[in-house]
Amino acid sequence: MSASSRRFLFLVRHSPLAGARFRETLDMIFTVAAFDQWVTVLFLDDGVFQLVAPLGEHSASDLLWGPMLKAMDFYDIHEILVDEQSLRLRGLTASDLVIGAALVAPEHVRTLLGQHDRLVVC
Amino acid sequence: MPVLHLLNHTPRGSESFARCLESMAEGDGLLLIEDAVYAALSGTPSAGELRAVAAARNRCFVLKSDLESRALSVRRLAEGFECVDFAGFVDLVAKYDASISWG
Amino acid sequence: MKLAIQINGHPASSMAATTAYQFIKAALRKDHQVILVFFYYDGVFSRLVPAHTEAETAAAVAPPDWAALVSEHGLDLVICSAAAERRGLAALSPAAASDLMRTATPVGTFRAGGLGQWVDACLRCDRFIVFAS
Amino acid sequence: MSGIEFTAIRTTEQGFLCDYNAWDETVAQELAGRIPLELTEAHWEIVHFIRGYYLRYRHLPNMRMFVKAVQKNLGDDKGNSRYLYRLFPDGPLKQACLVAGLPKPPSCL
Repeated sequence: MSASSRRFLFLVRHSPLAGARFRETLDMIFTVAAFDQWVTVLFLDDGVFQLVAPLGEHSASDLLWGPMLKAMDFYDIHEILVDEQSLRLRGLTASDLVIGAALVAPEHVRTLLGQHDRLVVC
Repeated sequence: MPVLHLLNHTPRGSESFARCLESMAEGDGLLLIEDAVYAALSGTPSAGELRAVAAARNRCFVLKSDLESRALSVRRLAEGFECVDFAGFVDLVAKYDASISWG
Repeated sequence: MKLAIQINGHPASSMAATTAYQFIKAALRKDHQVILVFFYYDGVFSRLVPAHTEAETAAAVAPPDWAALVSEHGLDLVICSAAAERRGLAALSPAAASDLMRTATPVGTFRAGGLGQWVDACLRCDRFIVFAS
Repeated sequence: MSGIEFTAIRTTEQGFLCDYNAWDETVAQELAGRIPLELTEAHWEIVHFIRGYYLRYRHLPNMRMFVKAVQKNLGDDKGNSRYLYRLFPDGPLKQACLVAGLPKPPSCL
């Protein structure tokens, strides 16, 4: 086991269909969680599109990322935040989201950065 | 915990620049590398925005070799920016508690 | 100071690897320790970019010479094998090393690894720094 | 099992089932036999777990996540690499996915 524990903040800023990027970002997040580290995931800018609920079973969106996001809960990642302003600028509201996420104000991002020691923009 | 923010793209065509400025807390530092050095040129709107951030007691740094490799002399930097070399870059990483690369 | 480095950019379309390389050299000159250089996302292509032509090497920004860093400083350069495979790059096992790979970087410069090593380095280092695409 | 049934199972060069839907326990036995690996109750538990995980989350874990996932669902006794390597000596994640009819996890060489 590693000596110390760290607080990881993942800032997800890319839209979901940017190639393998989303899958690889989730793999980073899940692996850190599997090491029993503190993990906060913040969706902002185009990253908020990743949380849009799929159209329904058997739709392309459902198969692509909806189920993988649900694995967040499986790995005990409960600090899931969404930048409210990013949502608003994209015509989205909390009811569009596939998983429960807390809305945060842009000023809060500043505070979050200061509270974590491993900052990963994905 | 003061954070060192890294930008590596020009302020145009990406949300990273605005997002970075908005996310800077008092005491944080900003280092412009690669194409982000264009943001610090004297007379540009971006340099003005950056100076406004610097006024809130942040520090703004520019990687000197990335300026020079773009045929820009240090004299073209807007006021309020400090040049660092790679050794200075390493020192900044050590000085701040964490770094964030906005991309 | 112990450093962990992550490189995300494709070496042909991003400066990530070049900047990281200069940063690492400066850190080593200051007697800092680089415990891991992890290539992720398109950064995994770093192992495929062929030796630079003389004209390019003479340019203002020197391209990374990873093999030299490994031989002089024993750096640990880890390519994420899952990310490499998603980009159609064959497994890094010596048996699978293609001719393409051999002309690009000497075998043994990079080793195949995964996110487990990345997290481990993030936990052990004093500073973690990403070179974005 | 007859030879005709064997050839009906389409696999990749590395022995992974081409279509994860074309799986049942008989197919699993056949895939395991080709490794070769004799399946015990303990193997089935892991195989069914990883298949259920994949069908639910459409995600293939890496080894670290796999160990954690087994630990969460089946307990500390089983969620450790020593136990898993005893069952699947040539790489637990790779072999469990293979027998479970899943694609090859990208992190496996």
